[in-house]
Amino acid sequence: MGSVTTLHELSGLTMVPLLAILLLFWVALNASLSWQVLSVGITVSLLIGWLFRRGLSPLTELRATPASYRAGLGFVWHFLRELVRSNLNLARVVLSPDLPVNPGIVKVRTRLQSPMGRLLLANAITLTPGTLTVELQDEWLYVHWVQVESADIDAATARIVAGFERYLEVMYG
Amino acid sequence: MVDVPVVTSVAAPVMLLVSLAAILAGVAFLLALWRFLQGPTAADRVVAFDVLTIVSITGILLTALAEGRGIYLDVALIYGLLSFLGVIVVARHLEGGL
Amino acid sequence: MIAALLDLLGALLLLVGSVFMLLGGLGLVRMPDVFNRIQAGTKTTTLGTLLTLSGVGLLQPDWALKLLLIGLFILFTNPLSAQVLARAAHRIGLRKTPLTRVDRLAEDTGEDA
Amino acid sequence: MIRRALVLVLLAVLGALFAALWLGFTPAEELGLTGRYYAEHTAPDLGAANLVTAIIVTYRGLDTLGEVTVLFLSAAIVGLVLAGGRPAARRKPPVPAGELLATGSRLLVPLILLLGAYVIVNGHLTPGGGFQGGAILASGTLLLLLAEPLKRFSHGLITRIESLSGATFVALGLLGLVFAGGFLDNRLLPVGTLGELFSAGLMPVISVLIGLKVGAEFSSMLASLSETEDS
Amino acid sequence: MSSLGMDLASNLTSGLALLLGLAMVLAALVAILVRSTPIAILSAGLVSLFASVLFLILAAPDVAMTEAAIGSGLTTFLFFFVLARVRGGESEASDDD
Amino acid sequence: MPEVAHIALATGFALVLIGFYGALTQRNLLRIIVAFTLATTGVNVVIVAIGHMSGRTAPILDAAVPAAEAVSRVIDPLPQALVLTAIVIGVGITALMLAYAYRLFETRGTLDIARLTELKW
Repeated sequence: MGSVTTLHELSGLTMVPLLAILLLFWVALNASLSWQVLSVGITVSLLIGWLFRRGLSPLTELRATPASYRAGLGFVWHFLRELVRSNLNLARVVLSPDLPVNPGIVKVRTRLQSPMGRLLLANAITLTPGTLTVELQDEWLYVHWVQVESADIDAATARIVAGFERYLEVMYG
Repeated sequence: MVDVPVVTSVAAPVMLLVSLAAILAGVAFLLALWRFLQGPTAADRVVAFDVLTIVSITGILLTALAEGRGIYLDVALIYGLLSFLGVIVVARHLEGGL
Repeated sequence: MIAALLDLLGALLLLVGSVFMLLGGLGLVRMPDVFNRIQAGTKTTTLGTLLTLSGVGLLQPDWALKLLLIGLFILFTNPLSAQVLARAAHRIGLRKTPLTRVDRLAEDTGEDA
Repeated sequence: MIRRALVLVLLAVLGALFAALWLGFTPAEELGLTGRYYAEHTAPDLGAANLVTAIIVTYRGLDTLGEVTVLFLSAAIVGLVLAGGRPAARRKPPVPAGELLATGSRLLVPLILLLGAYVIVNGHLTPGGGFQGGAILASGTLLLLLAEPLKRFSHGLITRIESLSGATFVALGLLGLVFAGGFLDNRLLPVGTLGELFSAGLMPVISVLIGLKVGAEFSSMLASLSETEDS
Repeated sequence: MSSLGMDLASNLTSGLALLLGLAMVLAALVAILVRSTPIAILSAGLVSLFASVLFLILAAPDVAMTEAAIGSGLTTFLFFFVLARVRGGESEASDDD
Repeated sequence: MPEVAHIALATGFALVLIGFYGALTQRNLLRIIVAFTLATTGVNVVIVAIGHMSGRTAPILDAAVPAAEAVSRVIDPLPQALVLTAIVIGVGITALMLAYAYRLFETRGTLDIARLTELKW
């Protein structure tokens, strides 16, 4: 499948998080823990995990340290708060008669390397106040901003990315 | 009507609130539909398409609630996981990726 | 008593979710260009659906697991489709509102090409 | 323009017919003969909770076999029609997908397949079954195609899955003819208790076979359409 | 369950069906009348997505599931694939204003 | 409020009419196929709507509908099974039509039926 297969990928250990997630989803879907459900679930998870050796799950590159789990919880909490804030913000914009928008596409930098971490970052940015990820290339994120506060790279990075990157860096390194 | 209709487990004042929510969601649906009919560009219609599919999930949930059948949620599950495919197909077509 | 209160809370959550969706629809109609419309559409429908899901979960606690899964799916798919659409819209050079102050992406791809 | 006028006249006639049907329509209040039979006998005899799946898989299993064959034929014809062509005028190579879509597809395709498996396996209990699940599996293939348009699919795997499940389907049907009540009788395996995953006899097995076959057929349709590029 | 709640529940499904029917007819009209082909295909996809919710309201979850799984991506994709390959032969802009 | 079945039936008939109109008046082959799928959807909606009974629920037995009450509580499953297979076959047919349209375009360079004149009578 992958053209470049590292030794680590071959060792089969990378599959474990994916299998765990698949099994978890299976149990949640069936809402049952009987041996029948579990046996079919294990079979299906193994089959899918074998077919998609490059498959990802939020656990795949997660560091297994207590600090990382704490950061994960912090990320979820921060994200939910930002989501509500972004909606209230948007409600204010939409409901005000003169539509106070001041849009633009700014460029920000991310230090994250892991694909999963970058995906989570981009998704989180899309759902937070006034920002929408347009393109992700190497270390650059292009973000559409409804109310541009600063077109400067470092200032915008501090404003948009830093809040989430703090957690994601601990989680995915 | 011959038979006992399906019984929901929800009390009347709650159902009133639910109906109000349904009306609001319906207005949201109509607004998005207006954007879909209006255009002006293809991308605008795709945005409206996205919003319409997600508001439809609320419609499915309300139907499940009104009929009191949990099995209807499976359809919402499929909607949640697959409805973005349509948007991605059109977006990839627009940027010439097909 | 507790159950009735939970039901009421659930219905209220449902109502708040619908209000957010309504705001999203309004934003979809009022916003000046595609990117702003994507912003309005994605954020509000995501939160609105999440609230609706939790409201239904309070009304019917048996369904909670499946509702949770629907919420997770939406959290992953919705921003993804918004991003892909925004990228496509930018690539084909859709007209942006004259209010736009800066477009670093156009500057950068212009240099590359 | 005479053609358009003809079309309008035709549509007006059709519309009048539909209007008459609509005005005269009253929903039925009681189940018909066959419907009553299915409602009464499905759960005790076959042990299936979903009557629609029971009809598709057991009562009308032979129809389903025929239908899957039709689908196979149309997939094969699509492949044939598209394979024989001379190379089309060179287009620009497709724009590659962004990094986020690639990562997102790596995350979502396993989940889509898992959902498909759930829908297939639980066909006799909740809404779903082979056809729905097969379409969901094919949607996973579709997402892969969208994320990596230049990737080559292994037609061998798809064809093998397709033919293997088809052959097993027919074999199970014949076994039912020998050991149970008739072709595709699902009581080859114990009926079990209503509502458990392993119940309804052969029904989940046949659902899995239909699901794999339909998924493979749709996938091969998609793949042969997408590979017309440089054939 | 009181009769008021029952009434509201049945009104709710009827209202939903009415809304969906209206939306389906409008989207179908767009599919037929609009000049640009991609929009027509998109509208047809919208019709089939709404049809799936309508099937659910008609108490046919199996059909709704099939329609949702097939209408959401597969059909749209088939159309767009062919459209992308024949685009050179037609002089149609991808947006319509 | 009108019955759900009546609304759905009207919608289905309208879709069939719109689909026919499009299939008969369009000139682009792709657009004709689009109109065709619309009509197919309409027919499916009509069949399911005819099978609907007010006050009854989906033909799936679970805690809400025990097996003993099935006869008085569920809808006729047969139309649903028919429509289900019709939808799946419909996709196969659409794919087939599209493949032929594509080949036609390859050999003739156009999808405009006014310019495909061999079969004209």
